[in-house]
Amino acid sequence: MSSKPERLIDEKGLRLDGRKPDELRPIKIEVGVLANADGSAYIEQGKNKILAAVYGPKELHPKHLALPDRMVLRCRYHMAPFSVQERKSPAPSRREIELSKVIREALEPAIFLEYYPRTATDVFIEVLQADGGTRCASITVASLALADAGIPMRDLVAACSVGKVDGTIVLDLMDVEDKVGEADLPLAYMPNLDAITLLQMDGNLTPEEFEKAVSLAIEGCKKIYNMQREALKARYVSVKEVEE
Amino acid sequence: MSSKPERLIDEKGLRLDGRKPDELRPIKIEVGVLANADGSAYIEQGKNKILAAVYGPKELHPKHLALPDRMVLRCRYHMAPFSVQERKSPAPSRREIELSKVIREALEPAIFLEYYPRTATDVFIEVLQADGGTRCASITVASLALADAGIPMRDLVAACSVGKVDGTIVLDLMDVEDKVGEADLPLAYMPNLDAITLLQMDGNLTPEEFEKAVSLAIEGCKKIYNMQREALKARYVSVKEVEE
Amino acid sequence: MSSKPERLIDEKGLRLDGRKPDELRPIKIEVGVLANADGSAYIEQGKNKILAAVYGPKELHPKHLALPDRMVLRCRYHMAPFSVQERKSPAPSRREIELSKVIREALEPAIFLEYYPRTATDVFIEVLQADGGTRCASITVASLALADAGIPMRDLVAACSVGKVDGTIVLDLMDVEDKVGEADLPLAYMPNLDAITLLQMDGNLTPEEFEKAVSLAIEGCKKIYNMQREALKARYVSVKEVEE
Amino acid sequence: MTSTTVVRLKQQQISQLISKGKRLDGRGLRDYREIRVEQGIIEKAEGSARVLLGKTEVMAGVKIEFGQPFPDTPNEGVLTVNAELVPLASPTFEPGPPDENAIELARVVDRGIRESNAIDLEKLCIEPGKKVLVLFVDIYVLNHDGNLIDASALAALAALINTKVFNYEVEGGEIKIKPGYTPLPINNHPVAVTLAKINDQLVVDPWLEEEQIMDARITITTDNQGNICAIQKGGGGYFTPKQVFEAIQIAREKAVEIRRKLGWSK
Amino acid sequence: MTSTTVVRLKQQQISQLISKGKRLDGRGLRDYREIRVEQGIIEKAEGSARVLLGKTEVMAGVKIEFGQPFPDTPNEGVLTVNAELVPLASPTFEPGPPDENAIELARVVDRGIRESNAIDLEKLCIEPGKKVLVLFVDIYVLNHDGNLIDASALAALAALINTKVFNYEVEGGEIKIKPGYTPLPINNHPVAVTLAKINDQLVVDPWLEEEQIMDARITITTDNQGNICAIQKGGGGYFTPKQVFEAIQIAREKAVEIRRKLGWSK
Amino acid sequence: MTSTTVVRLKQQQISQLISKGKRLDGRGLRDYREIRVEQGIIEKAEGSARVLLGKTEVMAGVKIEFGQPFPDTPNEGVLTVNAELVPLASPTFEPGPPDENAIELARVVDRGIRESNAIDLEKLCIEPGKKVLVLFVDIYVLNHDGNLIDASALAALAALINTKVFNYEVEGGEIKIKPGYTPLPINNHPVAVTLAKINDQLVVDPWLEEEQIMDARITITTDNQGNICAIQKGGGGYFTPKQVFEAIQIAREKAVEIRRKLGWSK
Repeated sequence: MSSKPERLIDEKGLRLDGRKPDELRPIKIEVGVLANADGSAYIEQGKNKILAAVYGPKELHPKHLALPDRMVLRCRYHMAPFSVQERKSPAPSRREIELSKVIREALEPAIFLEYYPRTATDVFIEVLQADGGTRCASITVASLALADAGIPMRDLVAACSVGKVDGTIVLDLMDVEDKVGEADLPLAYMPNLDAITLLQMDGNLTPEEFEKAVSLAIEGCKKIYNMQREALKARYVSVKEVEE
Repeated sequence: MSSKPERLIDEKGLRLDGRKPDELRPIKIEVGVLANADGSAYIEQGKNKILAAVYGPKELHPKHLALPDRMVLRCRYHMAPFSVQERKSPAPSRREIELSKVIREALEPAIFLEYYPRTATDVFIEVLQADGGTRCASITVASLALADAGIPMRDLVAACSVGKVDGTIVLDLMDVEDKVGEADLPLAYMPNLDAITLLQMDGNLTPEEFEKAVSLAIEGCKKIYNMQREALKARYVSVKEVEE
Repeated sequence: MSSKPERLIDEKGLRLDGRKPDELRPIKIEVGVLANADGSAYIEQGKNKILAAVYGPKELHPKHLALPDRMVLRCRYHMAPFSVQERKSPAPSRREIELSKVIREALEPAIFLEYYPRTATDVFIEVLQADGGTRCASITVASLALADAGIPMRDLVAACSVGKVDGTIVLDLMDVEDKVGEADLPLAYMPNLDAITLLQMDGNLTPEEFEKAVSLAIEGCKKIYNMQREALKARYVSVKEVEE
Repeated sequence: MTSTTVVRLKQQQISQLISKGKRLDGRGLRDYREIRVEQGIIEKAEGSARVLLGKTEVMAGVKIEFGQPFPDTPNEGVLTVNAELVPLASPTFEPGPPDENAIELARVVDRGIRESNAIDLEKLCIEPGKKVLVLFVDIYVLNHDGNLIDASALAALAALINTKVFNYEVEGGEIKIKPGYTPLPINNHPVAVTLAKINDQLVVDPWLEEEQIMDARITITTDNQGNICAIQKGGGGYFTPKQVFEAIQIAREKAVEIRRKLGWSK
Repeated sequence: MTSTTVVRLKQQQISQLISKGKRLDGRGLRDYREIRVEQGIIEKAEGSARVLLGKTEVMAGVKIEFGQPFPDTPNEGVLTVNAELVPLASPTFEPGPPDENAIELARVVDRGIRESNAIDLEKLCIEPGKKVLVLFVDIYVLNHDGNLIDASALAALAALINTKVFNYEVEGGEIKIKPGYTPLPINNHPVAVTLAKINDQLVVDPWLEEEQIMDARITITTDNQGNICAIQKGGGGYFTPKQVFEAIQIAREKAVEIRRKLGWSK
Repeated sequence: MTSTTVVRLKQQQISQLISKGKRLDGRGLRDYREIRVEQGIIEKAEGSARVLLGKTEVMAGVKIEFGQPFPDTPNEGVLTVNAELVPLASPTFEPGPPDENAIELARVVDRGIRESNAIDLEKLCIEPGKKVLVLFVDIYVLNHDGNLIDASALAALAALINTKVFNYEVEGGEIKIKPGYTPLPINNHPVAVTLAKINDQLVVDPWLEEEQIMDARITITTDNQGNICAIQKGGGGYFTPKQVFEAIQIAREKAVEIRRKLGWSK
């Protein structure tokens, strides 16, 4: 019910939604949005709308799955049936299972897992609306939910995708750019440790294009990282205001 | 392979099977029909043919599901593949899962659950032939299987549906009346406690019709209750005869 | 994409692949082929290609499934998706579940299960290519994998099918003979104990034909048994050579 | 099933207050928590809504597809209601296929919509017996603080009211999508009202801690005309006939109140 | 796997009696328990039967639907045999999809019917490669007191004998149901006879406590002509060739006896 | 997660050796284990291959069926990659549906083939939007000694190179199989190269014991032109940008080497 556009970048070098190649979509972040969860956060990035909740650290059942020297991090990335154009069955797809794994592995390097041996922490991510780049936005928002839950962390993880569209390296692909473009490269990054914690790619890039893409993605992550910090600050301020 | 009738009540006020509006279908009840179960019973109500078996009280696995202060009652309502016009897949349907829950909740108020803490009792219901009102007949027969198993009970639970058909409130809907009629209201009742333990409805009733329907259902339950007591008595007599 | 032949036995009494009625297909056996398994073996029988691996004896989880007086033998017969003409779904079919059971029961009489109480041993069989008679070849190869794992055994189990094809009793049915023939009779046998540990049949046999078929199958099993012993010897010699 | 002393004391307090006509959160026995409804929040869905009932939060989305009618209703479109108790909403929810609670929730909401004829399913028929519109109503519980049924029924109806159907025309057996949308016609506004029985009192809109100590609950769905279109008793206790009739009366009044508050009645 | 002393003693007693040619329930080694067959008990099914074999109780129902043939048998109707070991029949049965025992049971019964050509599947073909009748035989075990295979095979056959096929005609590619029914044509009466090996003796129709101590069992299905159409060895023990031949002989005799008793032979 | 002292000591040794540029099995940090490829071993499959990477052993089979295209790519055949970690390959593999590791493995291999355009999917289209060839690539891990991704990618590509497509013609909407086969056209030879980060060093082709102590791994798939077509970072650690760029460089060199060794380049 949608048709592919002929060009993704116009003669002025602007993208379909008017952005420049190195421009992020508008981002709105809120921390501490769910009452029951130990920590939670909400992100809107373009039309993406994603909730993350954290439960933990807590006891692990069955007990033989617990690890003697560290916390087990579990992660479920899940899309609401109404989040995409064609209704998605609520049963986890192969894509959702893979993304749950790589998101978990993108968050793990940020956490002092050894502080809570024999426990588990659950990260639940629900994509309420998807418009490209949901795995990256999920990492960004899940990282804040972990912080909100008081899980001790080395740094926040910020994530952002880059891609090649009409031959140009562009930041923060939206859905149509992801589907029609020549390459997609999601990346997660901890600025304080200069650490890439998620890196995937599919498409076709020369080594030179790849280096340019990674640099642009890291720039994007740094911008998002600042927004994460602002959102956390806003949360603590508002909590303090309530307490006073 | 069946067609809907034009009228469900004829000019004499009689229903398709010749019953008056406030008349039950013929009911046949037998208690203690299965050799292996701790308790069992069989009911025929019109063309409905339903078996119930009770196993318990018994230990619960895994143990962390046990409750420190009461017995866990579990219930499975299941239809045989050959019980209905179109073959039913043996995997539990959403309808069967809901009915298992409401039947369990209709039986629970009758049982002194606190007498057997840390145990479980299973109620297995198999609908061998279905002709409308199976959930009510299931409660009626399961209640007897529980009594037959020696589970201590406050009272027997009798159940019966009422409905609105061609504008008339009628007792004990059969299949075609359920499907074509304007409302269906299954109700379970313990006469000694004046307690409604199951109540569902779908269709359209004015408050006045609703009160009339509930009263008629309770009358039906009282008649069934007497049949339940007769069936139990017959069981004990026959057991005694065997023992002598 | 294949069509049924008109005759399975030609005027010289030879079968489609040139075999005589009482002739086995070429068999190649290798023991100790997988690095991780405690025991393993590989068989080619005609176009059948089957791997078996044994893990155990080992602790059983969950523990309440363990038996106080003997080892639990578990067995999984599984076909690779590419092993047959039409791709097979990797989920276990009803046929694979039944065969896993009868193969397990064909192997159990050979094992001193009482030597390792409270443990379990797993037999995993993967059919890489199937051409008729896979259950028999699976028993033959699994029996060697058990021996390779050092599981104490009364005897090796050899297995072979017989059948009736164009009215003739023939040994070691290949796929087309199995499908078009009049009867199929797989049999497993321990020569030292004169013990039939697997026997199934479908088709149509007179009692006389049945006796003839069983005798022929036992002859076939004895030949295979000798090949099993050769393969085991070759394994021990090669291990010894490596060790020296 | 928490059983520490503190929890017990709090439960006793809730129960004792109710016997005096009061509730721990300050409400009267027949007061709803604050209800907030937002519509149209998921642009990619044909309809959507988010409902806050106190701290209970439920989202509903409507998707429309072409499909086949059921054999016994060849002239009607298909309505499918599904509910997911996703694990971010409560420490007691587990990932996995819908359990008995999720299935009951979806089926109770479904019956309210269906039996009140809120949607004219015949208008969703394209070619009798062959092609119809299929409406998927997906209920998504985001925070569980009690009374999921009422919140879900409100969210589902609000999402349906918000639903726009893409225009199409049938040419020679082929369906062609045309530009523009038409609102889904809504004929009725069923409202589900749940009452819990605690200490032999009926309380409206139980929150989570009340649900944990209630004997039983009853949900009564009534339509614009004040008629009853669906009932569901739940929980391991019972009601007397008198309590049931009282509950019906309260549910009808509360439904009128909610419908008026949300602008769903004249 | 009960292991109390009482059970052990009883098992020893069963085993010792058998070595003396006797059985705990008074039967001889080659006696069946009493067999009772009732047909036509489920009016909504096209065919049905209930079999009591001592205290073992099995029901079978036959449903018929229109469907497609398998690609490799385009001229034949489809026969599907399914078995459910529903949990009311035994404390050892669990709810859930069929386990290996239920699947083996269904497949052994299926092979007996299929290989004896009891049903002429070609007569169930409506349009080769496109449309055929599909026969669902559902076996439902209601009480498990041993020898489920023989009881299930009897129930399945009795239900098939009881089956009426609705009349229909094909007009311009469309199937139209016509009034009336025609009996399903039955060409053969396969009877499954199961023997257990206990203490190196063969006993016919083992009941539950015998099954718990048997080394192995063998089921032999023979047809009206006395030919063998299906065999299944089960259990973790073995048979000598001599025992197998003996079992075949017994099974053939018993099948004749049962067929005569049930009026399935002239 | 073994944790005995012996295992710990061995792990320390592996780690310390790597920091000195050495490996326990004698390889240099950038050496692959011996690679052996056999093709055409499963005659019943349209294509097949077995790959040994040291003691890691993976088989791949290709089956071709007629089917329907995806709605969004009506002019293309369908490529489906599936991986089974069958339990005979490792004591840590369990029977059951593919877990996250098997799914990730299959999807990484799939992306390498797909994004490099190794197969011209448009040539597998028979009738746009209606009928296409469906390629099933089934990866079967037979022994797990580390680096399953690279071994599986090699096995999948080798099986595709080995694949013969049956000839067919379309006559009046019906497909007819004709005698003979045509090789599947292969346009590119993507090679996946996996590096593990251990003790802050990058090592190529990690074996099992190295995988157990690595911080993270990265798989880089490059095509004949030396361009990057797929990347997958795995494991609970991280890479610096510098390490990533270094890994890219190594992966490109190794891919050229492997392609040359296996005769996949001029």
